[in-house]
Amino acid sequence: MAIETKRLLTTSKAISEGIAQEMERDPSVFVMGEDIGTYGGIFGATEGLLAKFGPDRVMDTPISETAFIGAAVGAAISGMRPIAELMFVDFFGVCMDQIYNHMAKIHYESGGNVKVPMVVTTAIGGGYGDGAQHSQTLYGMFAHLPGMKIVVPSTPYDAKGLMIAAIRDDNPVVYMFHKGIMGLGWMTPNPRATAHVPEEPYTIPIGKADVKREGRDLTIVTVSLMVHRALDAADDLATEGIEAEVLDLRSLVPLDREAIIASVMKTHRILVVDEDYRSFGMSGEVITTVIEGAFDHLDAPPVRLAYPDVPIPYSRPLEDFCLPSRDKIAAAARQLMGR
Amino acid sequence: MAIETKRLLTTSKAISEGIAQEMERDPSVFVMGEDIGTYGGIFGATEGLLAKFGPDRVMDTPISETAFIGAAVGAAISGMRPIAELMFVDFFGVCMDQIYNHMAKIHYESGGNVKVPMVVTTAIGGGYGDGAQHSQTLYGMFAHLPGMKIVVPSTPYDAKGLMIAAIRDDNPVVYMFHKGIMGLGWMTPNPRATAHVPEEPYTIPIGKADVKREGRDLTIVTVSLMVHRALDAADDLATEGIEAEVLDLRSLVPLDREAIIASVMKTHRILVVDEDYRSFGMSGEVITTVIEGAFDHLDAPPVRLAYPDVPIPYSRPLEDFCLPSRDKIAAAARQLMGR
Amino acid sequence: MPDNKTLRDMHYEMIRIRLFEETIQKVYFEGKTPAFDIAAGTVPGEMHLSAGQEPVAVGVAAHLRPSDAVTATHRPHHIALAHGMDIRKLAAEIFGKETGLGHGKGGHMHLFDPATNFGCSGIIAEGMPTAVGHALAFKKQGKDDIAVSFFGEGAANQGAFHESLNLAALWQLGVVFVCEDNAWAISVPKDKATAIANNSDRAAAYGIPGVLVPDNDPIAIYEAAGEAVSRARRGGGPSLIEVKTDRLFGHFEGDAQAYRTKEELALLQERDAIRAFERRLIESADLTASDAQNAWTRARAEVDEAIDFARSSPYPEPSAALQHVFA
Amino acid sequence: MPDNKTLRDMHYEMIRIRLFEETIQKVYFEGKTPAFDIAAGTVPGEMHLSAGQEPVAVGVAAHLRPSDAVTATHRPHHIALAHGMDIRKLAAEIFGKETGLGHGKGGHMHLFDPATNFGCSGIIAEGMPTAVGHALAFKKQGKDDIAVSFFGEGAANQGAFHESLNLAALWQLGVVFVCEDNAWAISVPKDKATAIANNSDRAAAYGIPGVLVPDNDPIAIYEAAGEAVSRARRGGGPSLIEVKTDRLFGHFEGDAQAYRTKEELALLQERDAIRAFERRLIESADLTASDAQNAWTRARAEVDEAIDFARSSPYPEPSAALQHVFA
Ligand SMILES: Cc1ncc(C[n+]2csc(CCOP(=O)(O)OP(=O)(O)O)c2C)c(N)n1
Ligand SMILES: Cc1ncc(C[n+]2csc(CCOP(=O)(O)OP(=O)(O)O)c2C)c(N)n1
Ligand SMILES: [Mg+2]
Ligand SMILES: [Mg+2]
Repeated sequence: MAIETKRLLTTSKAISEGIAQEMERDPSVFVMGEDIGTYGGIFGATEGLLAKFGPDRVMDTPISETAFIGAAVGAAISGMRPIAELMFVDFFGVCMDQIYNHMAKIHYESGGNVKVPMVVTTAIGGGYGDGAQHSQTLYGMFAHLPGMKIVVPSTPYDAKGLMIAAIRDDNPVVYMFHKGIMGLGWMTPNPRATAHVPEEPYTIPIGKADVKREGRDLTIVTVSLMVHRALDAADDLATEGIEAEVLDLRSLVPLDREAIIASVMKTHRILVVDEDYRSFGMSGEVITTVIEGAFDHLDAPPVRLAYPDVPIPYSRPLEDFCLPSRDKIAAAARQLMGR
Repeated sequence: MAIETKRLLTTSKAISEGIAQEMERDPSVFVMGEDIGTYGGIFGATEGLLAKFGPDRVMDTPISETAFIGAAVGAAISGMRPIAELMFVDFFGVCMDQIYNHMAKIHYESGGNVKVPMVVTTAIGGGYGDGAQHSQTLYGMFAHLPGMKIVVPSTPYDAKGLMIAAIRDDNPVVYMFHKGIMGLGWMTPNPRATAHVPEEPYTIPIGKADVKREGRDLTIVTVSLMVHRALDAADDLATEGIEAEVLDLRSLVPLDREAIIASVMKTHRILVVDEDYRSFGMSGEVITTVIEGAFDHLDAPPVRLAYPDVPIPYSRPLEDFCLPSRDKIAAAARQLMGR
Repeated sequence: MPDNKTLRDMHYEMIRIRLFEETIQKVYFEGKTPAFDIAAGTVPGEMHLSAGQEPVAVGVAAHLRPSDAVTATHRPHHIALAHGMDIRKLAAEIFGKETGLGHGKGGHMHLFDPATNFGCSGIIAEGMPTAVGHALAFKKQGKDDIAVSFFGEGAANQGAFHESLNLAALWQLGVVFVCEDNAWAISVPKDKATAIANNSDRAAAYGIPGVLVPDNDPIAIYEAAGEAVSRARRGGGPSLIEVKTDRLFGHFEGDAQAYRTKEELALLQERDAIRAFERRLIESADLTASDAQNAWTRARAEVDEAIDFARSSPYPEPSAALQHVFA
Repeated sequence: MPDNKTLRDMHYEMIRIRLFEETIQKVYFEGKTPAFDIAAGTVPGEMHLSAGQEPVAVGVAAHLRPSDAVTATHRPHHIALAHGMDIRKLAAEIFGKETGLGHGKGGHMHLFDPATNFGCSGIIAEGMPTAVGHALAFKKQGKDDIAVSFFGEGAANQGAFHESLNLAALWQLGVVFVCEDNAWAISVPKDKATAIANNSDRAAAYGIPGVLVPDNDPIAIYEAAGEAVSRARRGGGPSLIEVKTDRLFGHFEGDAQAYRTKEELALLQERDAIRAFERRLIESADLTASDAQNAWTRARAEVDEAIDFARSSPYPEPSAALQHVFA
C-alpha cells in the first residue's frame, strides 16, 4: 500500500494556482492591479504569475482604480476574461461606480445581450491594527447591490475551487479574501489557512453553502475568517456537550437560503457571526431568511454576533473589543442554548 | 374667532425654506452642488437660494463630486457648515470614498476632537422610467456604513424640520429625498406632497420614528415615498376592517428600534415595505430588530415587501412589476392577517 | 477632405439623426400635455436629445467600422445612429418595448449593442474607462480595431477623465477621446466649471496629441478624427479631440432653460450645422438641391418606419423584470 | 534663501523627524521577531515611514502657521511633525494609547490635530479634496490662512488629483499642492504608472503655476514653497510643486523591496539629504560641527522622551470603542 502524502498549500497559493491554471487554459484570462506583478499582490494572491506569464498578462497598474476596473469591464465586453484586484475593499469608494453601475448592470441593461465575465479580487478584514480605512469586510454592502456574485471563501480548498469557478463564470464576480485566511507568513497564523489542495483544476459551484462541521444543537452561520473562529468555538462547546453545526455560506450572492433553512430545521437554533458591520447587513439578512423559511421550527429567537456599528478603531484593545472571537462566539452559543 | 388659513408648501419648498432660514441664522451655512444655483436644484431643493444669498453661498460646481464633497468635509472641519448636493444617489460610486471614509470617519478617528458638521443632500427613488442608474434608493447601503446619520423624510412638515435639524447637527448627515415626495409639478403628483408647513424654523429630532397612522391589527414599517403608498393601502384595508398602523422611520441612522418594537408589541404583526433592494438592507434589519426585541409577541412571522434584487428596469411594465405599490402592500397585509 | 460619397453620407446621416431626435421629442411629449409629468406618456423618464451635435458623431463615425468600440453618454442617440445601430431597435428600446435593443431593460441612457460594439452610460465620464478596456482587449487580441469615447465638456472635470487618459497613454492604447463641448453641463456654463479654456490643452498632461476643432464643422471634425483614428489603428496611441458644438434643445426635454438667453438660443438655430453643411455642399456642387431634398424625404421615411415599428411592438412581459440579472 | 535661524531650524527638524522614524522603526519590530507578525508587538498594523522625505516637509512647513491647514497621506509623520504636531501625542497615537492624538482610535494613517489643523488619509489622493475645502473655508471667513496638500507621485494618477486641482484653480483658492515624487508607489515605478515624466507639467491642465524641484534639496524646496505659499496667501490661487525625493526605507516596514536593486538602495543612503544639508551648512558656516552634533543630541532626547511618554501611557478602556461615532 502506497503512502499518500497530501500536498499542502496556503490559501494565497491556492488562489494564485487557480488563477495560473485558468491563464494556462484560457488565453483570454489576464490580471490587472496595483503591485500584482513583481510584488505578487500585497496579500500574495498573484504570486508567481508575472514570472510565468509576463507583463502582458500580469499588468501592474497606476493607482487609478476607476480606470483599470472600468478597463476590465470594457475588455470583458470585448471578449477577454479579466481579473482586476482592488487591493483593499476599503478603497471601493474611489471606483464603485464602475463596479456597481457598470460591471454589475450592463448585462441586465442589455437585456442579456452583453456579457461581462470578470472577477474583482479584493482583500477584506481586520484584526491586525490597520485602522478604519484598511480593515473592513463590507461584503454585506456589496451583496445589497444586484448584478454581481459575491464570493467569500474560508479555506485553501474552497479558495481555489471558487476562484476557478469565478473566472469561468460568465457573470461579474467579486471575490473577497480575508487577509487572515491567506496563510501569509507575516499575519497571525491560522492553522486551517494551510491545507490540502488538489493539484488539478477543479471548481466549486458559486452559491452553495458548505457544512464545515456537523452538529445537532445549534447552527452557526458565517463566512470567511469567522468560519475558523466558529470552528474553534465549536470545539470548546463540544467539551461542554454542545454540538454546533458550522455553516460556511461561501458566497453571499447567490445566497444559499435552502442550506440555512435546512440546517435550522435540524438544530432549531441559529447564531449568525459576522465580521461586517452589524446593522443593514449580512446578519439581518440571514436571520430574516430563517424567519421567512423556518419560523415555526425555532426553539429560540435567532441571535447575531457582529461588528458593532462603529468605524474600525486602531488601538488593539479597542479593536479586540469589537471583533467577534472564539470566546464571544462560544458565549453567544451558550446563551442561545439557555446555559 | 379668527379663521386660521394654513400655509401649504410642497416638500421641495419646505426643504429650501429650511435651508434658507438656517443660512439667514448662521453665516457658516452654505450650499454646493451641480445645478443648485440658477437651476435651483434639479429637484428644487435649493430653489430661490441663489437669488437670496448670492453665488458665494450658493455655489454651482463642476461635475467633480469627489472634489466638492471632499471640499465640504474640509470646510466643515475648518468651521463651516456646508450642504453638498449629490444630484442622484445613484452617482455615489464616483465619490463614496469622501463620504464614507472621510466625512463619516474623521470624527471617530480623531477620538472626538474634530467635528464634521455637514449635510449631503441627495435624490432617491424611481417609478418614472429613469432606468438603472437614476432610480435607486440605496438608503440601506448608506445605513450599513457607520458614522453618518441617514435621514429619509416623507412629508413637507418632516422635511423642513429634519433639514433644520440636519444642518444644526454636529455630525455628518445624509439627507435623502425621494423625487416622488417633493411635490414637483412635473412628477406624478402625490397628494400628501403639499401640506401645511409652519413658517417659523423648527426642528424634528433625528432618530425618532413617527406613527403616521395608528392601527391595532398590524404595523407597516417604511420610509419616504412608501409611507404614502402604505397610507393609501391602509385606507383600503380599513374598508375591510383591517386597521394598519403606519410607522415612518424618518431616519435609518439612528434607527428608532424602540418605536418599531413598541408598535409590534401592540399589533403583534409586522410588514416592512422597502423601495430599496430586498436583500442585505433595511427590510432585513427591521425584521431582525423585531426578532431581537419582540419575538414572543408575534402572532405571525414578519413579512417584507421590497424591491427585488434586480437592477431597475426601464420599461414601465417591468418597473411596475418590481416596485411596491398600494395594491401590493394591501395584499401583503391581508396575507399577514391570514385573509 | 472626405470624398463625395462620404460627404453625401454624412449629410444624410446628420439629417437622419436630426429627424430622429425631433421625432422622439414629439413622441416624448405624447401623454405629457397639458400638465408635464415625466412618468407619463409614451416614453417616460429623462430624455437627452442631441440636436446640434450631429457633426461630431458623423465626422468621427465616418472613420469607424462596426467592430470598433464606441462608448457614449446620457446623450447617445446621434453617436449610436452614426455608428450604425439599428434604428428600429433603438426606437423600440426608447419605447420600452420587447423588440428594443435591451428588451426594454436599458432605456435611452443604457444602450448596448453587440452588433456595433456600442455602449453608453448615464454616469458622467464613466463610459471612458470602458473604452480604454475595449482598446486593451483589441491590443491583446492583435486586432487593429480601436475604441472611441465620447463625452461632454462637463465630463472633463470628473476623475474618470484623468485616469482614463493617463492609462490609455501609458499603455499606448488605440483610443480616440472625443470631447463634445456644447458649452453647457445642464445649467452650468463651461467657464464656471473648467479652469482653462480648452480641454484639448489637457492632452499635454498625458503626452498625447490634443486637437481643437473650434467650430461645429463636420469636415473639420472628419479631418481631425481621421488622423486620430489612423494613429490609434496603427498602434500610435490615444488622442484627445475637442469640438465646440451646439446643444440646440434643453438639457433634457422639459428643461425651461431659464439659464440661457433667447439671443443665445436664436443664434444657435441660425448657425445650425446641418443647414450650413447642406448649403456648402450645394455650393461646392457636391450635392444638388433636389438630392438634398431627397435626403430629407428618405430620412423622414426611415425614421417614421422605425417609430412605427417601436409603437406597434409589444411590451415585455412584466415578470421578465426578474430575468437577465445573471447570465 | 532662508535666514540662518530658519536654516538651523530646518536642520534640527529634519533630524528630529529622522530620529523619530528610525525609533518608530525599532519599536515597530518589538515583538515581531523572530517571526514577523504584523498584528503582534508594541505597534501593530502597517507602518509607512518617511525617512528621506524630510526636506519636502520642512521646506514647505517653514512657511506655515499652525492655523494653516495641512493634509497628508498614509506616510504622514514627517509632515505632521514639521507642521508642529505634538510629538508625544503623535507617538502615543502610534502606540494606540489613551493619551494619543485620537485616543488610539486613529492610528498612524489617521492623524487629526485641531491644534495644527492637520489631517491625513490612508486613501491615495483622497486628502486632496479636504485641503481644497479648508482653503474654501478660509476664503469665506476672510482669513489669509492657506491649505497645503501633500501627496505622492502615485497619487497623481488618481481622479481626486484632477478634480481637486481643477476646483482649486477654478475658485482661485489658496492651496499649495505638493507632490512628493519618490519614484515608487509601493513596488510600481513611476514610469510604469505615469504617462509623462513630470507631474508639475500637469499644472497646465488647470492654468496654475507648476514648479519642479529636481532634487531633494531643502533650500530649493523652501524657495519654491515660499513663492507658492505667498501667492496662495495673497489670494493668487493654487500652485503645484513637484519634488523629486527619496524613500529610504521600504514602502511599509517589513517590505522586502525585491523590486529595488541593492545599488539603488545604496545610492539613496549615500545621497541622504540630511547629511548633505548638514555638510553644506557647516561649509557655509551657518552651523558649526558641534552645533550639528548638538542638534542630533537634542533631537534624540526629544524623541526618546516622546516614546517614553507613549510607552508609559495607558491603553484606552476597551469599551471606549463604542464612543465618538457621533458627536
Ligand atoms: C457622476 C455624475 N454626476 C452628475 C450627473 C448628472 N448630470 C447628467 S448630464 C450632466 C451634465 C453633463 O454635461 P456634459 O458632460 O457637458 O454633457 P452634455 O449634457 O452637455 O452633453 C450632469 C451633471 C451624472 N449623470 N453623473
Ligand atoms: C485609492 C487607493 N488605492 C490604493 C492604495 C494602496 N496604496 C497605499 S500606498 C500606495 C502607493 C502610494 O504611492 P505614492 O502616492 O507615490 O506615495 P508613497 O507611498 O510613495 O509615499 C498604494 C497603492 C490606497 N491606499 N488607496
Ligand atoms: Mg456639455
Ligand atoms: Mg511614491
